[in-house]
Amino acid sequence: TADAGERPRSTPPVRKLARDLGIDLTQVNGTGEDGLITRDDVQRVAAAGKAASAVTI
Amino acid sequence: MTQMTLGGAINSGLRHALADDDKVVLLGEDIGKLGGVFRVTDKLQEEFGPRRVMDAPLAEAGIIGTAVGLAFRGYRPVCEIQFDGFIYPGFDQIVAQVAKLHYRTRGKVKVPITIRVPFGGGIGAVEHHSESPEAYFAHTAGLRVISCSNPQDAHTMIRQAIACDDPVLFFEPKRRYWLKGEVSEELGADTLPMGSARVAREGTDVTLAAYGPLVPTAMDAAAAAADDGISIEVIDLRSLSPIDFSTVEKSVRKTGRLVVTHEAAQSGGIGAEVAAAVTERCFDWLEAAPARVTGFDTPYPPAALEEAFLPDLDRLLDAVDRVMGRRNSLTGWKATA
Amino acid sequence: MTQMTLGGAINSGLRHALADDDKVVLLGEDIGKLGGVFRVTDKLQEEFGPRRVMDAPLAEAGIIGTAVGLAFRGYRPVCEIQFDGFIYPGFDQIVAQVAKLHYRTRGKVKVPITIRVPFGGGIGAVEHHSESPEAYFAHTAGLRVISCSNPQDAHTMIRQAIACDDPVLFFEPKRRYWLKGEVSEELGADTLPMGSARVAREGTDVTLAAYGPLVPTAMDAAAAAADDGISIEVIDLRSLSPIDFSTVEKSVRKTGRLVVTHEAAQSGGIGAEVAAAVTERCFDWLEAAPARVTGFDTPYPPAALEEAFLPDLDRLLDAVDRVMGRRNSLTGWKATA
Amino acid sequence: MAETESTSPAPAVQILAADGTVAPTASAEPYLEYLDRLTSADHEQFYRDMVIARAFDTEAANLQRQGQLALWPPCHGQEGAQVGSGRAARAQDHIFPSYREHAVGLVRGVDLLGIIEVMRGTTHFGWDAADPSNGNFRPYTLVIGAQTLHATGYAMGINFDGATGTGNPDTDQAVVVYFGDGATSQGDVNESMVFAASYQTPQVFFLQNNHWAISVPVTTQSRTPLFQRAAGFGIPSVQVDGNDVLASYAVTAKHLDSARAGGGPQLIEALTYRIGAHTTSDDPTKYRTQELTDSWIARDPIVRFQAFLRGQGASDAFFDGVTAEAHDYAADIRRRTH
Amino acid sequence: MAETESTSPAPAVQILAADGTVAPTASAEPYLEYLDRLTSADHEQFYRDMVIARAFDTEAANLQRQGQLALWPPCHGQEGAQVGSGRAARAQDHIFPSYREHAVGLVRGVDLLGIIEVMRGTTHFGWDAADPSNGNFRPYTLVIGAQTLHATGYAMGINFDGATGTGNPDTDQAVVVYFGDGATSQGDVNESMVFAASYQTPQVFFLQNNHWAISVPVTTQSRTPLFQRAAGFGIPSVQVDGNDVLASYAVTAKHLDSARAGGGPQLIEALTYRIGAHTTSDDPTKYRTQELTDSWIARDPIVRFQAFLRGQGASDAFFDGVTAEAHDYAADIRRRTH
Ligand SMILES: Cc1ncc(C[n+]2csc(CCOP(=O)(O)OP(=O)(O)O)c2C)c(N)n1
Ligand SMILES: Cc1ncc(C[n+]2csc(CCOP(=O)(O)OP(=O)(O)O)c2C)c(N)n1
Ligand SMILES: [Mg+2]
Ligand SMILES: [Mg+2]
Ligand SMILES: [Mg+2]
Repeated sequence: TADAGERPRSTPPVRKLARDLGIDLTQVNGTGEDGLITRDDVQRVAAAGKAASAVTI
Repeated sequence: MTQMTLGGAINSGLRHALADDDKVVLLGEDIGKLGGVFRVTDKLQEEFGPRRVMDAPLAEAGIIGTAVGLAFRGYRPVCEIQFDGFIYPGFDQIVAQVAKLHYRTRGKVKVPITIRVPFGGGIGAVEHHSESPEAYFAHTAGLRVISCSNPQDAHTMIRQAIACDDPVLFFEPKRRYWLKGEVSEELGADTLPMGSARVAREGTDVTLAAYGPLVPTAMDAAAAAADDGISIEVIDLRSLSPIDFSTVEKSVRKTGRLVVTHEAAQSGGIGAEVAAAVTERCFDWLEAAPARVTGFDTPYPPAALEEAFLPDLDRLLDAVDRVMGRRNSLTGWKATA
Repeated sequence: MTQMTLGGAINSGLRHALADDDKVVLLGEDIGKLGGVFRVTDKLQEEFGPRRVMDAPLAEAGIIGTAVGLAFRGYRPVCEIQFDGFIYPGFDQIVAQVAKLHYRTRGKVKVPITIRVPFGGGIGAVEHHSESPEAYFAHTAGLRVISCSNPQDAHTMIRQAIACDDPVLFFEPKRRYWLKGEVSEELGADTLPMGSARVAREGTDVTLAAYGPLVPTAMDAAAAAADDGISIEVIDLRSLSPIDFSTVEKSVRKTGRLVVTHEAAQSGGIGAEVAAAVTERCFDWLEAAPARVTGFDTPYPPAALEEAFLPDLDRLLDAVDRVMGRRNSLTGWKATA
Repeated sequence: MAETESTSPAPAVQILAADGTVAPTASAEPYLEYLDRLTSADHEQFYRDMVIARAFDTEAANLQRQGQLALWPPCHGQEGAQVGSGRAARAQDHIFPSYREHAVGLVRGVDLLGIIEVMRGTTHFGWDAADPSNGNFRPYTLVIGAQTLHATGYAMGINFDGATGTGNPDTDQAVVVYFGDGATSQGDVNESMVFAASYQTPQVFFLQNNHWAISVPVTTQSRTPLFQRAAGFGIPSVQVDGNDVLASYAVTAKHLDSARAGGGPQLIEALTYRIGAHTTSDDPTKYRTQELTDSWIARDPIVRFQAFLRGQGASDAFFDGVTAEAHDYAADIRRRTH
Repeated sequence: MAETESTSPAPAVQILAADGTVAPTASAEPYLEYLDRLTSADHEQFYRDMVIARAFDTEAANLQRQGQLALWPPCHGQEGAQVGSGRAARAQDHIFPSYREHAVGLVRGVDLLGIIEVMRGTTHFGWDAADPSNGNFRPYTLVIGAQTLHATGYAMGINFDGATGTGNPDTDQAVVVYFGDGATSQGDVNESMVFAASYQTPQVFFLQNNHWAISVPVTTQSRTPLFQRAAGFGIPSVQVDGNDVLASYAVTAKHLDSARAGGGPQLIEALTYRIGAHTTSDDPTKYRTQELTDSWIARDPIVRFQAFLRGQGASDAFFDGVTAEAHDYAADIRRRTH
């Protein structure tokens, strides 16, 4: 998603959200403009993760 | 309450200061009989005499330097620098003496000097008469730097500046000298203290920080944006050193977006400090990078070009669009690179 | 390649400039027989004569103002300001004349003046001898402002400054005058052009931007952080106006974190501009708000306190911890408020 | 004893009495030879210069009133000082004006539309001193006194180039710098005298004492005749009646030659008067009486020189011709301003 | 004629010949009455002051060499100028020093440890001029010339307060401001003369011409005797032998009284010499010869005054006592520095 050597792109509040949810942004696909990771993208991964862990347990 | 122009409100503030404290003296070029080139000291020499309101020899270092000596003697000098562009010959006395004396003497020596500076562009003037040198002084530790945007503040703030024991640079928005408003000469408990910013208009989407001449422009931008469904909170910084960051921070934590504007060049201007400090304080709340709308990084242009140089409604609204992530007809700018 | 001190490398750069172009003249206080209070002009008067290397009368406005006239006449004056704190009497000539002439004359008049300023603290000096006034000039449109951090750059950059048709403020890190390094006097195709920053050390976690005296400190911090598993990319800005933001931007897009440092007061310093501009350019890549490690917002303290005032290894590493979101023993700071 | 006392100065150098008759003061004696060199064509040229400058100045003030210019600083009343000194400078000399030297610009060959353009805010520049047609007349400087240091630096450069002091007055270069009575208080002006004396620059400081710095009388700047300021810097100086174009010419010519011959810097104080407002933004009624202004109007440099020329036999046709020429000059400025 | 010429000045005011005999110059005549008022106790005090100042200065330089101080600017050689002028100031006068006026600080009652503290970098301050025990001696100013404007502003304030010119020399206040030969080139110093003359301040400009601004000789600052600078500003001035403590005293006392009596600002140039380096960071061998320094060592103000006192019958016991006292003063400084 990101240029070689560049960080995943997002905004500070979304980064905070990801931090709070324990999500690594390098594992998130951005659907915003030019691949920007949005709040929804993080929440989608979080929900999927929850679902996944629910299954594992 | 009396209807006054901004310049008249300063005149009346100076009159109060002269009347209230006989240690207050005014000195500057042409401030006596002429009443200043903008008439801000009109009639004050007539009223208080040439000892209280002095036409100094033509030398800015001399004006500031002798004010230092007068302050040592217990006076509260109020210096007028005739135009922004003529403060530089006095720069050494301001930066190396006025600013440092309180610190140098571990608080023993106070220098309650007020330096009045008509500043900014927009009046079609010739070179050196439209500058915005405030950032030089805001970067200088030991000075207070303030700027007013309306008659009431002009009146209140000049009196607060003169009453203050710290040295104060008082930047007067010269193109707003003729702006009219109601002024109360009673400074009461509800008067904003020196150093505080003022929320000039409440809003929820974008914080727009301005000071001095651009506050009315910012208010116009807020009104225009409201028509477009964007709610702008306008903050009149009032104090540029120190900056009342708690007021700005509170606003940005609400809006998530900041635009800051001034006439001075962008690089190293007040906007840089506001953007950097707000980013430090509000990082996790920011939806977009703070945007700056400023003069360009060139000397102030000839008057014929000043409209293109000065931040105006269009440029403010463009920045609002940018921090809102909206394209617009002016720049077609995209929210992310 | 020759082993030189930083001061010696400037001396040799000046010698080259004097030898290469007989329009180059040096003027300043005590730069002749004495060779300058830091001996940076040592032996140059002996070699080139008192007409090329002039002991000026004791007046900074006079030195800069006559340099303007010499530039009009086709000379390339190199002025020495004896100490940072004594540049202010010349401020008007620099800001209102030197900086504006090229613009004022629509490019017809060039003022290829170089103003050398030993700057910064750390040498235990008395008041006015440890200042960092670079931000005043970086905010002034029309000037180039550069600062060197090592002997090779010192040599290269003073020659580039003198060869440049724009006015240049050349800030020399006085406490590094005795720093030694290999210097090549051949300026070739691989020499970094004036205005460019330099990646002094590559890294991936944090970008640390410094200039002048604090570049060695930044390099030490990077070495210390590496032991701690943090990879710091150190950027030596070299040019403070204009700033080579593309180099900084490239780094921050990689690291997502920025620390910027200087000795000057924080408010309105170079760090504010770097933080604000990088936030504008790299917002979506930033993991944390850019952090500033600077002198405090007070006048420069008495020498006995300067260690507490100056950014050092501990304060740089603390800021690195902060942008990395790590608590540490120094401030116990939390990444998010 | 070592104490210095301000002795009352000798009267200013004057050639023409107020009524235009030739009546040199004793102090004028050393300068008379420079007058002998003038032809009647020169005299007529001086007159033409002053009248055209006056017409230009009046036209510019009109243009300002009509909103074409932000502001106009008139030179009305100072034409004698300016034309005399400007004509005294030689082609190879370099002139550093302040912002009121319209008549000097005229005699140096500058298209005065450049001044109009500066004052109407379309440019900060005006004209290019490097263009030979501009008579080495540098652009205006608005920061009071700043140009005096530039002038001194330039004159240092002349010395370094060996372009003066060779003994040939027709090629040896010198500098004239103009500044006002108010400017004498600025640090820069005093520092320029220090540097000029130290480097023995080929330079004339031409101080137009027009008695006002905006609203502040010269007595606030100095209680002592200003030309005396120079002596303490080691600079020979002289006071001249600035409303006497011949005196201004002769004194400037002699001191310029002295400067170019290696005599170092010189200072001339020309006593004159700002008949008009400081600029069109100013209101002189606030700070000075009409009587005072009238007393100086009575000493008008053009009227005086006209009387002199009449005494020399100049014809009505000549005066009418000059009037017409001046009218055309002004009309041309007006036309090109719109 | 109106031209000013730098006539060669009358010799500096001197009371004591180099060998300590009383031999007033003609120029000293107006000042002699001030000497008549001095008692032999006063004379002994002058001597004590100079010797203690010298011992203090020497001790401070030692402390610097031992790493206790960042830097030391010695006053060695200038004690005559400083003690004479410092003792001439009255209790109610206000003193604005530069950074080398250690002997003036001493006679005004300042604990000189304050100077040590400034130079060792523990404070920018040193002492509080508002504390009466400090004799209205203001803290040092390191930016060359800046204090001259402060002094003038302060003196303006004295005028505004009506605290001078009442006719009572025992209460009427005046200001003394110290500055160097190098400082005379700074704009600020010249502007301070403009303001002082304009406001007719009760003020003495005390210029110590110690012949050097670090490595630059006074001739680079001025080719004319510096005291002559004042006249052009409308300020009476005088040149005095600064190594003659009696001359320095009498001249300062008289001009201070003249200033306090409404005579306006006055300027005194004291000819003296910086025997030591500019500061301990300086290396004078780079720019001046030992012969020149030796010629001034031969004019040492202390030696000369010692000879005078011997001529007046002072005893060995007196001199030994002063030496011991000076030694104790220095030892006390050393003890308190550690
Ligand atoms: C440094 C500076 N300070 C103030 C001003 C504003 N100002 C413009 S003209 C003027 C008076 C100048 O008086 P003088 O030097 O006598 O020149 P004149 O206008 O009489 O020709 C002043 C105060 C300025 N241009 N520059
Ligand atoms: C504005 C300024 N410029 C430069 C300096 C550096 N400096 C310190 S002392 C000095 C020479 C001063 O000479 P002078 O005024 O004769 O005093 P002296 O040291 O001889 O007592 C210089 C250039 C300074 N302190 N301030
Ligand atoms: Mg004038
Ligand atoms: Mg100055
Ligand atoms: Mg000296």
